[in-house]
Amino acid sequence: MTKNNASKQARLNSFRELGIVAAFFLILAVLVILSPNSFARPTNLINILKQASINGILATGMMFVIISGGIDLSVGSTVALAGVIAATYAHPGEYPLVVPIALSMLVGLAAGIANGLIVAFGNIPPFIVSLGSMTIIRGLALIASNGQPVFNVTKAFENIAGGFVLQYIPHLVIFFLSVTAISAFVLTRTVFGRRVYAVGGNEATAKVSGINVNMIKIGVYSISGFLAGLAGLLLASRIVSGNPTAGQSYELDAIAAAVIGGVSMTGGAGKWYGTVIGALIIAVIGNGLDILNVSSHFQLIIKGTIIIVAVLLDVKGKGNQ
Amino acid sequence: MTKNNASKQARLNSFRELGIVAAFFLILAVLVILSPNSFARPTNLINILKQASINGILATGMMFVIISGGIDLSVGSTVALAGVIAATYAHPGEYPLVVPIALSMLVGLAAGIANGLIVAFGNIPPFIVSLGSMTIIRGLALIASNGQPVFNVTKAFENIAGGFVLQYIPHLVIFFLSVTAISAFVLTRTVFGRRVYAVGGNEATAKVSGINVNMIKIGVYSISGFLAGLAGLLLASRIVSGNPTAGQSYELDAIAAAVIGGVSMTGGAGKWYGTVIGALIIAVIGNGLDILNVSSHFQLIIKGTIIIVAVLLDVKGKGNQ
Amino acid sequence: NKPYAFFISHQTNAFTNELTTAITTKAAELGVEVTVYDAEKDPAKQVSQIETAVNQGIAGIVIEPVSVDGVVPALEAAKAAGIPVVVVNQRISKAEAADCFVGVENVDGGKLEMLTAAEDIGGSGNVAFLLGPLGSDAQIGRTDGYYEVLKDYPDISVAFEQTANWVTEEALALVENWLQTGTDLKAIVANNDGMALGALKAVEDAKLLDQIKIYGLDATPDALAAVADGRLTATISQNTTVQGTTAMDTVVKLAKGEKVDPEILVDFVLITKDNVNDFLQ
Amino acid sequence: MSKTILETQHITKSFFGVKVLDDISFSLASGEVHALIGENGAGKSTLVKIIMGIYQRDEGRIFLDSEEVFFQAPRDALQHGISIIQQELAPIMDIDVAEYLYVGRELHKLELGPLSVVDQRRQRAEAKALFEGLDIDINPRSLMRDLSVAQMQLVEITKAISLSSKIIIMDEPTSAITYKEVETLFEQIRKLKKRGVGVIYISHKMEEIFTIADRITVLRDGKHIGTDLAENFTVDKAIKMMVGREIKEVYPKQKVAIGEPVLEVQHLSSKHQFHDINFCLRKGEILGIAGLVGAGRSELVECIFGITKADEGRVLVHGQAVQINHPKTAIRQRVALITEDRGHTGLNLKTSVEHNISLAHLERLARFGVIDRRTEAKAADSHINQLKIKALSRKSLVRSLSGGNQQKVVLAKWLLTEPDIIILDEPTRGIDVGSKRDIYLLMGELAKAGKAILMISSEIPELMGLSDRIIVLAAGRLTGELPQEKFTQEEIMTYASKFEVLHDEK
Ligand SMILES: Nc1ncnc2c1ncn2[C@@H]1O[C@H](COP(=O)(O)OP(=O)(O)OP(=O)(O)O)[C@@H](O)[C@H]1O
Ligand SMILES: Nc1ncnc2c1ncn2[C@@H]1O[C@H](COP(=O)(O)OP(=O)(O)OP(=O)(O)O)[C@@H](O)[C@H]1O
Ligand SMILES: O[C@@H]1[C@@H](O)[C@H](O)OC[C@H]1O
Ligand SMILES: [Mg+2]
Ligand SMILES: [Mg+2]
Repeated sequence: MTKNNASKQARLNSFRELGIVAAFFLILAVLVILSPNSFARPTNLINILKQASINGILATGMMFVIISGGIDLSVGSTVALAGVIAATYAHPGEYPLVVPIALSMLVGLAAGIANGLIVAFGNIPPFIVSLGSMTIIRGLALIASNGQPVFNVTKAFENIAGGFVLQYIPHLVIFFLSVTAISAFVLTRTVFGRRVYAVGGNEATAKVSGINVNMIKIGVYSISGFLAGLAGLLLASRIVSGNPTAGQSYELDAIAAAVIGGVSMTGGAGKWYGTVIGALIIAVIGNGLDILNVSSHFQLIIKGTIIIVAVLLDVKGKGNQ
Repeated sequence: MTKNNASKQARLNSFRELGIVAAFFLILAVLVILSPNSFARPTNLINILKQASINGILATGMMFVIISGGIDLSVGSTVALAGVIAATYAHPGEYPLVVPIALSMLVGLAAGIANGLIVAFGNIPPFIVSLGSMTIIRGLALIASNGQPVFNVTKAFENIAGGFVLQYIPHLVIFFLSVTAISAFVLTRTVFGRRVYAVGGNEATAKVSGINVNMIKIGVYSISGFLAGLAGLLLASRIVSGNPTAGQSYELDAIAAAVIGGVSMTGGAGKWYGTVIGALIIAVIGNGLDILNVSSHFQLIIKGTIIIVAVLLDVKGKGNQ
Repeated sequence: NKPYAFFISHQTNAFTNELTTAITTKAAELGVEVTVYDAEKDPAKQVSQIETAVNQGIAGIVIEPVSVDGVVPALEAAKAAGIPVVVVNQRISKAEAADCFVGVENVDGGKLEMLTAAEDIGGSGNVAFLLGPLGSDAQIGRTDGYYEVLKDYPDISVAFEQTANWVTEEALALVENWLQTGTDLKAIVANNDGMALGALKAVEDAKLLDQIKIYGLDATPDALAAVADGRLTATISQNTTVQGTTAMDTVVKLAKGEKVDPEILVDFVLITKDNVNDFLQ
Repeated sequence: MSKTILETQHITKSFFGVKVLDDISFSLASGEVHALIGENGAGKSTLVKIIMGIYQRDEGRIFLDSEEVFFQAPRDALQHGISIIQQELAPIMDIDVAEYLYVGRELHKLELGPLSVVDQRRQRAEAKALFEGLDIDINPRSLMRDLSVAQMQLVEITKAISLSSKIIIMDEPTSAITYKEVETLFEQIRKLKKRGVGVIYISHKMEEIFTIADRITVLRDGKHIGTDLAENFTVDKAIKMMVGREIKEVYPKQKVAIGEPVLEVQHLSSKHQFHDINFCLRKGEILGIAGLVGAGRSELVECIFGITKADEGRVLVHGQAVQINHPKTAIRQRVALITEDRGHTGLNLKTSVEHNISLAHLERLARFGVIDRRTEAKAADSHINQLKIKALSRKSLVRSLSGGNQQKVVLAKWLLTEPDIIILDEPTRGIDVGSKRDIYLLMGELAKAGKAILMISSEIPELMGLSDRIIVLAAGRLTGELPQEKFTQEEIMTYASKFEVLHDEK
């Protein structure tokens, strides 16, 4: 009520979300101690950011969908389809660079709109819609590429993800940061963003409050699809080819990043920076364990444990308020 | 409300669930027309039942979990781990048959109990818990098998899934039917089953009504884990080896079967026979498309479409009431 | 005294395990250290791992690539940094990005497998193909090999051809379904042993083993056992251990500044009941 | 005096460092109805939730039959013979009524622990008998989801009564039901008393308190203000203790000039819900809608607001026929609807007070789709102050507010949209006397400012005290219209019970 109280409450609220940030720094600290010379190098830190980028971009789209109360399992397949399409139009001497760029994002957007329309007007559980479209889109990627990687792309195309800004900062990181910044703005500042929370929080209330719930749903799946298209473009550029089997189970990583970061699977709650932290945690664990030369089978055990423990710390942190 | 209205409502309720059954028969009819000589043979119908069995068993466990408001992503990995353990103890001349059988189910049960304990007492979203345990259990399966299939098992072991009753009915089908019958009974008739619905419907209210919500949660994950252990045993027997990479993405099929059959992802609602129909639909589509020799890329497109359309028919059927 | 890095596409089957073991054993023998990076079948992940390793500073790279072109820029960068690169088993799309390729010619493996099958069934009848994940180098090469052989056998027709993604249980269900159509199959030719064993189970269950011959590739221990029992007609070894030891050996030579051939090919070996005993351990 | 069965001593409880219960001692005797009263947010629900084991106390002790108890979960309280009707209705939607009644204490055929077989037939039969005994018309086989709010509350009452507890806590049990059912409830409470059951009764309805309570305890701001026998209280005294000041004249009706029609409803029908409804609402007018539970009042206003579609008929706003098929159209026409079920259609419980208040008004708080957060904050704060919403701040989660304060948030949300036509469905559900008066005053102000108000209420005195005119619905039909001079309770009840059974129009 008073200004004082408001800022106190605000501090309380944001402190609550800090659990996972603390968990993140804990993980960092452990890795720095275990591998001071390798892990903590500036170049390796940039490397981690780069490795977090594609998942981070997908997770951002996923965050919108999950906050609205949905789920999008189709992003991994969309990454593959968009990548295949991008590479197909990126052969040297054929089309200007803008063509593969535009097409891949349009393909993603189209997939997203289709998901959104079916979820909104078909009234089908999003899990089923996107499970179906995940399968369909994977089929399309295989058909579009005739089941084989599409390679022989231009240097300029390779440079989309592979280039650097100011010599040190990879384009991928710039893309990640830009997507994050724009998404954070849309989610926290705009009418649309606010309505995404409202729809996920209580759909009936949202409708009675004059919100066109269907439009919001179509909106979030479009964002997710669009960003999956972008991620597909970036992945194709990064692996200098369009691979129809790429992006498998990327949806799980994207969901994991969002949920580790505190986005509620039942919708209505979640913060953009939580999702960023979630994506970073996943990348850091992968990078750290590789550097420590942990055998890949043990890596699985450690990764799974860290994910659970990180969220446990987060939950317990909140509970102690 | 008058009496008349009430019984009308009851009839409506059970009619509502018929949509997906109708969709199922529609799919059957189409396949019979397209491939009268192969698809509709009795031996093929038994074949379909057989192919639906392992997913059907997993889907039954998943159904308990989803109705309770949770999700279990770890079943695919548990299938692998249980299978590896079973095969390891099924080499000729080493242990009696009961050892691999008991061990695989115990392993599954242990995984389930662990999931349940963490979900219940850690208060962590089930998606995260089971994503973590999915990764951990896969790691354990790889370590236990040293990353390779475990082969050289006894005939008796092979016979667990591979044998027949009355010459024609595969053991697998008997397992599927028994699991279904027992689960249907537990879910619809027993105190435990009814409380699973209550917990998924409204956890807080279930708690205020005196239900030990944690016990119910541990119960459903235990069932899911136990059945995943059984499924792992059956799969190992079926492929005559324990494979650490087996069961990948089985969790998605199991969830799909349950949700296609009308189990609500938000918990609290779902029928056992819906799940059976869901598992059958998935098996029928796979079988039909293989028989029609549809190219695998197109199979993906058709499968995805059928899943969405089947559920769409179901939803629209309900909507028209 | 920097370590070497070995990048492998995954570590979840007998083939990749054998390759890894060969490399680590050879490294120990040579008295060098090697770090193993498992990409879990994700091409982007492998690229990240190469970047991470190069960033850490390494003496040399042996890589079994997930994707034949995806790793090229990363390898070029490594080479530019003066790190020797040996590609093992699967070719990359730009040979110059590596100093040496050690491996097999997948087309030849497919040819050998198909030729054996074609001869066994007397040059006519229906066959079915079980393919690896579409688009993988091994799937493409081996399948191309099948079709090259079929050019000489006009009376053999391909009744079914489908991917089972290297997965035994997928192959099993697929073949069960094919058999329901009553098609008179003479042979099932699989891109690898894992799938061949699934096919074997389906055929045995249908009591058709006396009519249908089954072929695999990789010479995994369970496949060898099945060949010895006379159930699997043949498998093909790609001399995995030789590939691994050669690759490790080569990269160390390169690091010492020695010259090596840009391509070292290892032969496939056909394994049937007749010679299986030489391979059983 | 009969023996004390429950006693709490020095109970203290804080949320986020704010003390909401401060040293509360309270007792209940067998056969006693002990009323707990106080303003919204006084701590009534928190106290009973602690007794029930839903919340854990920070300090203090609880004794049951002179023995100290420590309830970790409601299960423990239930086992000790305590049951509760919770203020916020939160039923389990996808099970049937009979199952809901017996959830957690299922009737078995076969004793096998958790695998005991539930005797569903007996549960249904028992449920039917229970409803018949209470003269409640609900089918045990209906899904909970298909019940109206009022019916759900009746089910909750039935459930609590059927538990054969020694202590029953009723936290605003009558907020959604009408006279007839309240009477039935009181009859039951009297029967329970004879059996020695103790009842803790929480309500904001003073008539109810003075009808049923033996003793009254007043809380204010988490503090114990006083406890005494009901006969030593008067309404004025109770209110003064609750609010800390005098409140006179319960229904402050203002004289307002009534203008031209702003909302006209013509031949509006919706299958099975309401039939051929005609009425007209004018500028400056407060029009009341009376009816019994299930009369179809809520359905009617939801249809006018575009939440559901009408089968026939039309709606005119300012003399123009408008097609309202989504609430957003209604909002654009400057219509507001405060729905009766705040949990399901009023609030987004997952977010803050501020974001709830601005939800229906975002477009006008934004430029180019970007929300002006300063204006938003100001608007939220001013409504929090105007309606005296008791919250730590506008950033508090609405979930953490007391029931009555949540209801005020819904009101604030709709007032912010600056509507010309305000439809209120049970607007004072769960609101304390002081705030009720504030709301009544506010309604008067709004009417004076030329707004038109349509109000559904199950509290007939409230309806009579505020309305310029009352229309009455019975079984989905408009059965009567009364001008202010003809308002009597009897008249309204007569029209409300004038059932011409709504035939299925095919
Ligand atoms: N879970 C919670 N978290 C934070 N604050 C809470 C919580 N529950 C209650 N409060 C606060 O405790 C105070 C007392 O609330 P309580 O619900 O007990 O009031 P009440 O007397 O029942 O009011 P009403 O008449 O409106 O129902 C309020 O200020 C409320 O905001
Ligand atoms: N979700 C629903 N599904 C089916 N019927 C319903 C539903 N909700 C309400 N009804 C029925 O519609 C009719 C009117 O409902 P309701 O009780 O809300 O009327 P009301 O006049 O608004 O009364 P109240 O004072 O309880 O708000 C009743 O017969 C009720 O059973
Ligand atoms: O079995 C396969 C092997 O034959 C191939 O060479 O690489 C991938 C493996 O999974
Ligand atoms: Mg209260
Ligand atoms: Mg109503």
